[in-house]
Amino acid sequence: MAKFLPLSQAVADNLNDGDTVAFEGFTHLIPTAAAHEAIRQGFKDLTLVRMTPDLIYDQMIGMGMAKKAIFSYAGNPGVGLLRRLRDAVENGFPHALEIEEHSHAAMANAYEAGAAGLPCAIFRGYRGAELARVNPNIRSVTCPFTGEVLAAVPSVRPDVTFIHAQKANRKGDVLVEGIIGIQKEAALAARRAVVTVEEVVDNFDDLHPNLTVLPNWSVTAISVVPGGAHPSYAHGYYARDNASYLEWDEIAADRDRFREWMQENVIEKSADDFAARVEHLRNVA
Amino acid sequence: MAKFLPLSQAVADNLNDGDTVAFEGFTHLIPTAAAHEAIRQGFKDLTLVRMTPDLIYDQMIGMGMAKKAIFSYAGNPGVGLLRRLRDAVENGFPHALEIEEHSHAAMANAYEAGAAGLPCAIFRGYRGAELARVNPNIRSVTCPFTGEVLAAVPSVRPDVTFIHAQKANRKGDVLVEGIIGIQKEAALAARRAVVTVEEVVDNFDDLHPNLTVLPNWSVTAISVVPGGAHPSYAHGYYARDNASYLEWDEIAADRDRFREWMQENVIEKSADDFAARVEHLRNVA
Amino acid sequence: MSELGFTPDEMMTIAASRALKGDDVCFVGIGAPSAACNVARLTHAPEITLIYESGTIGTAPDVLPLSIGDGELCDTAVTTVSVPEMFRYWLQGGRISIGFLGAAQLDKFGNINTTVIGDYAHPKTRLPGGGGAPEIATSSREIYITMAQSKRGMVDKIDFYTSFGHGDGGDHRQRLGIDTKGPTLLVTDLAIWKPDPDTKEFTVVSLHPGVTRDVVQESCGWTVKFADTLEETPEPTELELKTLRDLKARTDAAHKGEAVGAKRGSKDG
Amino acid sequence: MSELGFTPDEMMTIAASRALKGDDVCFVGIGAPSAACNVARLTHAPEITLIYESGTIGTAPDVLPLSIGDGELCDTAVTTVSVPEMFRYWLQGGRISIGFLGAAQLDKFGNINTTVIGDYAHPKTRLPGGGGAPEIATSSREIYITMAQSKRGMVDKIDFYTSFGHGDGGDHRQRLGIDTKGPTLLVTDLAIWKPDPDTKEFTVVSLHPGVTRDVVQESCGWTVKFADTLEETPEPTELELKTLRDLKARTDAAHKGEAVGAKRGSKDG
Repeated sequence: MAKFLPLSQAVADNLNDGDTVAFEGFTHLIPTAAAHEAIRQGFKDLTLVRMTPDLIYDQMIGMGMAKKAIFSYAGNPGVGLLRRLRDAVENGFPHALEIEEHSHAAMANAYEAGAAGLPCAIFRGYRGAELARVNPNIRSVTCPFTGEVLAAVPSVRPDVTFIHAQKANRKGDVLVEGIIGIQKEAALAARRAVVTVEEVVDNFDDLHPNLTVLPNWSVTAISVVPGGAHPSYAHGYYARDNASYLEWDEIAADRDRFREWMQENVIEKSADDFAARVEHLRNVA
Repeated sequence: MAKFLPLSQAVADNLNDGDTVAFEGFTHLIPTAAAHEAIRQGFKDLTLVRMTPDLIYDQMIGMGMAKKAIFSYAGNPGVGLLRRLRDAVENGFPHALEIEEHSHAAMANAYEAGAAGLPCAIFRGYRGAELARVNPNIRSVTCPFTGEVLAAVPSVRPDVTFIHAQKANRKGDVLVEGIIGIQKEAALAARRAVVTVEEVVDNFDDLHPNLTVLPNWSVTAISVVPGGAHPSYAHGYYARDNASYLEWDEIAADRDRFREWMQENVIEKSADDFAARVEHLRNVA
Repeated sequence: MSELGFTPDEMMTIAASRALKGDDVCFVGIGAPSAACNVARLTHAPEITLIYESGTIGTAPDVLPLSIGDGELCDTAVTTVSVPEMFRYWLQGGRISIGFLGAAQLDKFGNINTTVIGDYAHPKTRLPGGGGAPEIATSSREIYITMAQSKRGMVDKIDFYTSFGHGDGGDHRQRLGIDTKGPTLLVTDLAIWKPDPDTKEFTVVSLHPGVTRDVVQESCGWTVKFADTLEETPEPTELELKTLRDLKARTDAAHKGEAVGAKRGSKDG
Repeated sequence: MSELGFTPDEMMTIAASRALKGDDVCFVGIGAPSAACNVARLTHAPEITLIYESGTIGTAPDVLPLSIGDGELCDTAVTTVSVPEMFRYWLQGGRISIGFLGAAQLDKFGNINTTVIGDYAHPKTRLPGGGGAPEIATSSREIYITMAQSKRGMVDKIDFYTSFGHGDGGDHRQRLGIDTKGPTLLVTDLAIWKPDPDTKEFTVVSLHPGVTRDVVQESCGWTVKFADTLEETPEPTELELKTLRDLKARTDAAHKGEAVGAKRGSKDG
């Protein structure tokens, strides 16, 4: 049953050193505030799972928190590469990073299988693709009816998933809308699901019946963090801060500049600082 | 690309003797008008697929149109048995009916796999259940990561699927809402998808972005048939005619009474007669 | 009924409802289970989550649905999902605490038949089949069963294993790799039964008011085991009875054809 | 540019846009493919269906998205689905007529590398990886590729097979059981290429205005094959150029931080 908690407590209660953790968001609704709180609390040896690790995993990897990354596209979306992740993979800085790399189709199916309580997912994939050679977690299954050989990957079952959503109601049910990405699957695939939301409303009585709602008993903790997805966006609340993504490319290019930026913008800040960062992005049409 | 057609033409163009066909609807939005049109056109040797064959398959089987039924629950929902289907299975009347029987989980997964273009579905099912003994299409697959033995069933790929939906826009995009059941999967799993709708609206501009919409290029034909789901219901339009379900139990109990009822209410009627049948069920709250 | 003030059927529904708790997530079969689950929700367990296989999660119907997909279920649900999602994420995903089933035929180990009477290929009576039950029976953390007793229904050997209970008893579930508890409760119109901890055979632990051991045995097809200390099921309270009867009255009225309006949807598209 | 009135990059985008038809269902990669697809939509193919892997189906953005999941894509889409549904029902389901990809490294058989430069385990440069491309490349009915030419990008041997094109050429796809056509078109900033019917090697079939064979060869890492009859790509029309430039101008303005408001959603809950 969802508990409403301050973000610092929600993170402290649900994340542990050595956990397999997903901070999910497919471009939209990226749980930046939760990731920054995890950085402030200094967790170690994390296995970071995400289809599209972007700035927040670049930051966590750069801060030396990650033992391993499981992903399908490690880029700064629309901008370029992730320079802290590159530094870890290419130069072992700040330390070596184990990687398990998949395609989007594989990761999406793996989360889906995790939410569905299955040990693996099967799909038509990786045909002719070299990832199947370098990733031992890409195997195959033969269809017992047609003999077709399909790709198989293990399901993703994180210890904890963090997502950002538009809103919760007072009972703790959570609404995700717009580009819903992989959020529902990531939350349901995990042992514990922590959600940051833009706001809490009285009830969901007027919501359309088929929207993506996580019932309160499928959520572990909820923290109210307006702006908590910045520089990503929250459909209906504020727009994507594209300038910040462009700026990150320069910040992450230099080890010292990265540390300084993290000190100033993450370590010395709190979840309360996010609201101000999205003020100029709220002029909704 | 969806063509708007009179129902008689949509059925004639898309259904053939010997086809594997799904008239889907999970209690809600059952495509009764399309099924009745198929009965009037007198198709033969059909393989009827549906999770919950109810009145319309009882009618088609009773009229001798079906060679085989693939299903997971052959009942009159909330009322009892399907007496024409029973007569076919128990007594071979009007002729013998081959059956391929599954559980709901299996059928739901099989449609999902069909929509996903896969040859089979895997799931954790049929453990200790005797259907696995009598249905040769229930097999197994071993997870290549954990060694767990999972159930496997062939995907469902009908030649044509008929569904009923609330509305289309002028471009031919289709909206399904409320209890969405297996409609999207059934439509996408089929080579051809025919949709009857309550009404056509100018556009879907004000629809929530995450609703169940079939784009016009995923639909073959659309026919406007107000009331076309009766005695099932259309969320937002009219309520379920529970009395008709109760009445059906008596009609179908007797071979002669069944034929008379079909003559009077199906053979001598048309799609235009459905609107009047739901008039008394439209007093929406 | 006249002397007791309630019917055996009412006692059954109310006794079954008492087994449910507010934090249960209950996958509801139609018929008797649906009534019991909603009485629980309307009395001692208002926070209970009721799920019907049509995809309605956290539903709170004002009248009992005739089918598992009546509009009332969607109108009052926290959310309504597709049927594949229902069976994959919510049932197979391990989120159901109680699967609540009825049965056409039941044996003493909680195995259920709703498929055929007679031989499968040439049945004497073709029943509707399993629907969601085969996987509800193995994916729910535990299973409650409710049915009115009869020698036709409670049999020594069922004709078809639609849904697996405890199989031949003992550790049969574990031997098949099934890690859920299976049937842990049977509520009939005469008694409350629980499986023996070792053999898993259903054992009468409580007799409903006015019911004797002989009455239970007379309407059961196997030799009934009784617990050493046999309790008497508390009578329905006034609130329980009123709740159940009001629910049934509203339901009867609705099913006679009064339209229950669809409350939510896109009227703007 | 000055003498021609358009840049090679503009010619590339416009030439690529011309290959798309109104009844295409196009899975759009970010960058150059996104611009080409939207120019097609805004000029000769208004009915084209554009799909981005974020789940947006039938989208019609007013500005080009910076990422594959910008809010603009959802705001203007016919519907927005989850990412698993996107890859299962829409891509793997065989509904995509054209998968439109870019490439960091490309070989003459249309195999693409976006994973690493150098050895996979110890890369010289770690690139973002495949994302949706490995399955776009094999599940789409055909593949169009667009990229600016360079010897670094168009190489004799790619370092990693992120996405399979025609492999070693000939019937390599069929031998792997892949029944889709694979790369059928490559549009660069200098030329239009199509695979040889037999060998599947990309062959220049049309030179952009002012481009010579030598220029094409100088910026390509393999020995270029030219078709016997070589066409000249028609210059961009005034409408095409204006459409592309207006789109880029709107995009630049938007990406500098002007908020594009979210137009639809539940504000009432």
